[in-house]
Amino acid sequence: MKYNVEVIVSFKKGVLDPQSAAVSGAIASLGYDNIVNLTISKKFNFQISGSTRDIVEEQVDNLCRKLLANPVIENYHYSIWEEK
Amino acid sequence: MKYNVEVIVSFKKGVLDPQSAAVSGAIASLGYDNIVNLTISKKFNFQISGSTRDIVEEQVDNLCRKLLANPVIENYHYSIWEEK
Amino acid sequence: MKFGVVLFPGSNCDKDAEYAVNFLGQSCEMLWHKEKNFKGIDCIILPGGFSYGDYLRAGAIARFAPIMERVVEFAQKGGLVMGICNGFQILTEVGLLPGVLIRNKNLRFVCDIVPIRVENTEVPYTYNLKKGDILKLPIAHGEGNYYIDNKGLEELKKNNQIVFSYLDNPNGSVENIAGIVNIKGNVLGMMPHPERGVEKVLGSEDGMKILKSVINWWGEKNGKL
Amino acid sequence: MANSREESYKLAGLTEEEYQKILADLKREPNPLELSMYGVLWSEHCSYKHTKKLLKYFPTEGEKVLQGPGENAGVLDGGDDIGIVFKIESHNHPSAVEPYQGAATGVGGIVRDIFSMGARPVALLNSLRFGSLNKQRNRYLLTGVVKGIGDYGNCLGIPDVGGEVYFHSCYDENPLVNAMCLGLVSVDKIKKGIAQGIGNVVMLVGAATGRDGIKGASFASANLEEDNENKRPSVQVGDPFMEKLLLEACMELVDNPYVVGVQDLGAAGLTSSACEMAARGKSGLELNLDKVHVREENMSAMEIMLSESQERMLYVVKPQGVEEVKKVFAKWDLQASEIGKVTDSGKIEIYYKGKLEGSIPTESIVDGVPLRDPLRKKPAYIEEKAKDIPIKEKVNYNDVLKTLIADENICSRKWIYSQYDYMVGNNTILRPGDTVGAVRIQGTTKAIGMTVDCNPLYPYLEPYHGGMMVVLESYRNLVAGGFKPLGITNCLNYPNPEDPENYYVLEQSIKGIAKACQELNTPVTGGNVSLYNQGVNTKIYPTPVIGMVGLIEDYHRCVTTAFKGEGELVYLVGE
Ligand SMILES: Nc1ncnc2c1ncn2[C@@H]1O[C@H](COP(=O)(O)OP(=O)(O)O)[C@@H](O)[C@H]1O
Repeated sequence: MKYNVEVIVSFKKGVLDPQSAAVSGAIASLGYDNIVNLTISKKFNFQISGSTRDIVEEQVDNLCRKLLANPVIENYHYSIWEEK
Repeated sequence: MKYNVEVIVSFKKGVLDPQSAAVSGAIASLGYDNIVNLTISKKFNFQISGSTRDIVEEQVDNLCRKLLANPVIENYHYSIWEEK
Repeated sequence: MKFGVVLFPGSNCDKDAEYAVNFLGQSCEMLWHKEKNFKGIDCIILPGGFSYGDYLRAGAIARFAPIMERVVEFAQKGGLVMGICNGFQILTEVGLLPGVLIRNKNLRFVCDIVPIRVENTEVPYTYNLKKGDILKLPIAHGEGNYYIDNKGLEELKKNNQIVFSYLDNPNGSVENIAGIVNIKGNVLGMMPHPERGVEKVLGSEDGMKILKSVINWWGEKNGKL
Repeated sequence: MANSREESYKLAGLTEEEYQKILADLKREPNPLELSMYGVLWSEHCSYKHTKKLLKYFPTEGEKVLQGPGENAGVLDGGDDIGIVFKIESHNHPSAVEPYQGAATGVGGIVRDIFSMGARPVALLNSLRFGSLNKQRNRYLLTGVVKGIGDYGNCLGIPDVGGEVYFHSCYDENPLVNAMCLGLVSVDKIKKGIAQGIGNVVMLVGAATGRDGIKGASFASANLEEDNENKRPSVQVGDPFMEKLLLEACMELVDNPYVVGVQDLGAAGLTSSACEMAARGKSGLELNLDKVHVREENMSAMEIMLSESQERMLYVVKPQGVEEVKKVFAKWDLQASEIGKVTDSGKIEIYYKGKLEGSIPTESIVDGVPLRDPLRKKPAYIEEKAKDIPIKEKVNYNDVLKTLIADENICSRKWIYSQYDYMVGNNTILRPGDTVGAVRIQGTTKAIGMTVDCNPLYPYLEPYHGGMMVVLESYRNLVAGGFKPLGITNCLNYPNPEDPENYYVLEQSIKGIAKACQELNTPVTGGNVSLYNQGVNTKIYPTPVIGMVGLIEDYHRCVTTAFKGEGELVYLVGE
């Protein structure tokens, strides 16, 4: 079975992300004073094959914890859907 | 009116994305030989206030072109929804 | 004393580390990242550079190199492990040191020679130094902004794990942290480059004090002075 | 029919005269692949058709010259069997479109030129020009370019030991990004970009080939406004990590006895490197494009031949060495494909999917372009501006000083060079901020001093003497640091040469540079020409950037700029 996966990795609340801070500053200096609460996350898309959804889900979760996110500062969540 | 905005910025088709290539290599070397077609994009979330949706949309589009995406090598798309 | 310098794809201070070790009259072996084992090494150096291009997060991919399993084992048994710059990033990613190194606060790479203060002299790496000593050391990094949450910071302080701090914070690090050790004190991670500070003509010789400390500590412990 | 033929050679960037020459050389009509290959190799960038004659003014020989112009980089004799390999190159147009990637891939290109010669790169320099910083766009360009140069060079671990930057409105539309690299090699291990020995194997190594930067041929005049995804030439993206692996692998092959020739793939990709290597060896090549490792599906022969994907090299290897060479690249996780062999046909023959897709005489495509000899006219402004500028008598010198040191062209450059790793390698003796940059040669007491300079006002106001003065500035800088100057590389950044006034200035300043090099005994070992730096409203000042290299026998005797102590005397020397 083939599945599509999307993983979003974002900074935990309370961790100051220098990039978001810099982009917010740049937005303000462009004159947009009506924009607030900017966050930047990483989005991963890939395809995975496996015999059942559960097996695939476990692998994806593992991959997130081990590689795609650093649990000290980042959260992740994912969605998995079957390829049509 | 307050709106939530989500912007996704990704490499254009055909443009070399060394980061995705390196991460794909790492995934393979971790033993996941069932994962293919990995892409990595940036996701921005923010809130914007404005009197109408059209005005807001124009500002968002502008911001994407000027700051969030590099139109020479990146595509962007966004969704805007009203804050409840 | 014998040092081992791990060579990852993308390492670029491996030769500098070897040069510094040889300069101080010690022997050095280069360890290829694909090796699964090494023998007879007294201190491992994870050198600076851009292992795997620093893609994803600095150090995130290198921690899975085959040799890292043995490095972790070696460290857990009390072996000396020094992570310099990219090496520090790898040590946090692999979990031998707490916290993480993120992008510099101003998002710019910074290269300079900066003063750091010695905060802890209980570890091999500062064996010859006094608390409060000021060392001038080269820095060169884009992701040297040390982050740890408050609870973690309390732990670091309680266990006296902060070894070096910047006088003039160049990157936004929590508490001006420039270098830390693990609880046992055998694993050091630091952003400044002691291996570049071994000769006056290069702009600094204070790095020598750190490397000599390790050598002296080891010599004394093994009765080889 | 005639009409569409004219259209197609124009699309390839060729003139009627050039097209006639191609017909004569081929004795038939070129097919679209051949035409576009001619188009890129006969472009100004690759063929030097406007400057080849002028470059002959340069002195290129001397007792210290081991390799003059014509190879991937020049080589000077550093004594004790040490070859000093160095070259400068421009990446102006790409940086104007995409400052970060443009500058980054510029660094990548010049570094490959150095290690293709078998030399380990030990220093980088850069020369930059932007419009004034009071314009937002120029700040954006500066920020992107500096970050691009820094990220690429830092990742490679090559110290950036110096450079220069000027701001002037003449660069508003055409910023300049010139990068110089210097490397060291044992003299007996110098590699050349040559393909010879019938039956030897042609190998393409490094990054996979994609549709990057395919500009030549039909894409050149496709309407960029048109939002046609597939037709747009895509900007080249650099991968410094890949380059680092490539560098280390190539260094491991320096001693390999089976390697016959090496060249990097730069502008015009496989077309130029294959053709140039064959021309140097007076050989033919048979290329099989099915063997090229590609990044994208369904690439055409033309796309493969013209792709400017970065981080690739072309090797010519004796058959018995192929496995060994592959092993070294595999160790560094790099692909190496056997894509062809050396023949005695005197032609570049291209096969794809079982068909002969193109066959071009090597000599014709590399050296056959009809050279241009444009009109010259002395610009009127020169006489006008040569008049004395009155100096105001009553000024407050404190104010003048403050104005001067706050000026964008005089203030500290630390914001730039602190983003470059200038200490990696443990050899940097003089770093940015000093008169010149210098790296020592490990294992000796020697150091190499290097500098890039060009105050464009001089050649603008008085092309001949101005050209001389640019060389003299480099010379003075090196001497001030304690170095004996040995030779130069240069990057000639000029506006459109088809304008007689521009061509006059180009020729005169080249003559001035040549004269100075002659008198100072600093021959020219190579360089790069970037013309057409001209926009709708502005054209750049003549900007011949000089990269000069010198040697000191004992690096402990280098002189730094700083005042050393109180009470020391200060002298002003000269007229
Ligand atoms: N683009 C650059 N990259 C690296 N170093 C630079 C750059 N621009 C200037 N520098 C360094 O800053 C110092 C001052 O530059 P500049 O004002 O051009 O010097 P000078 O006029 O004394 O030759 C020099 O040491 C030079 O190497």
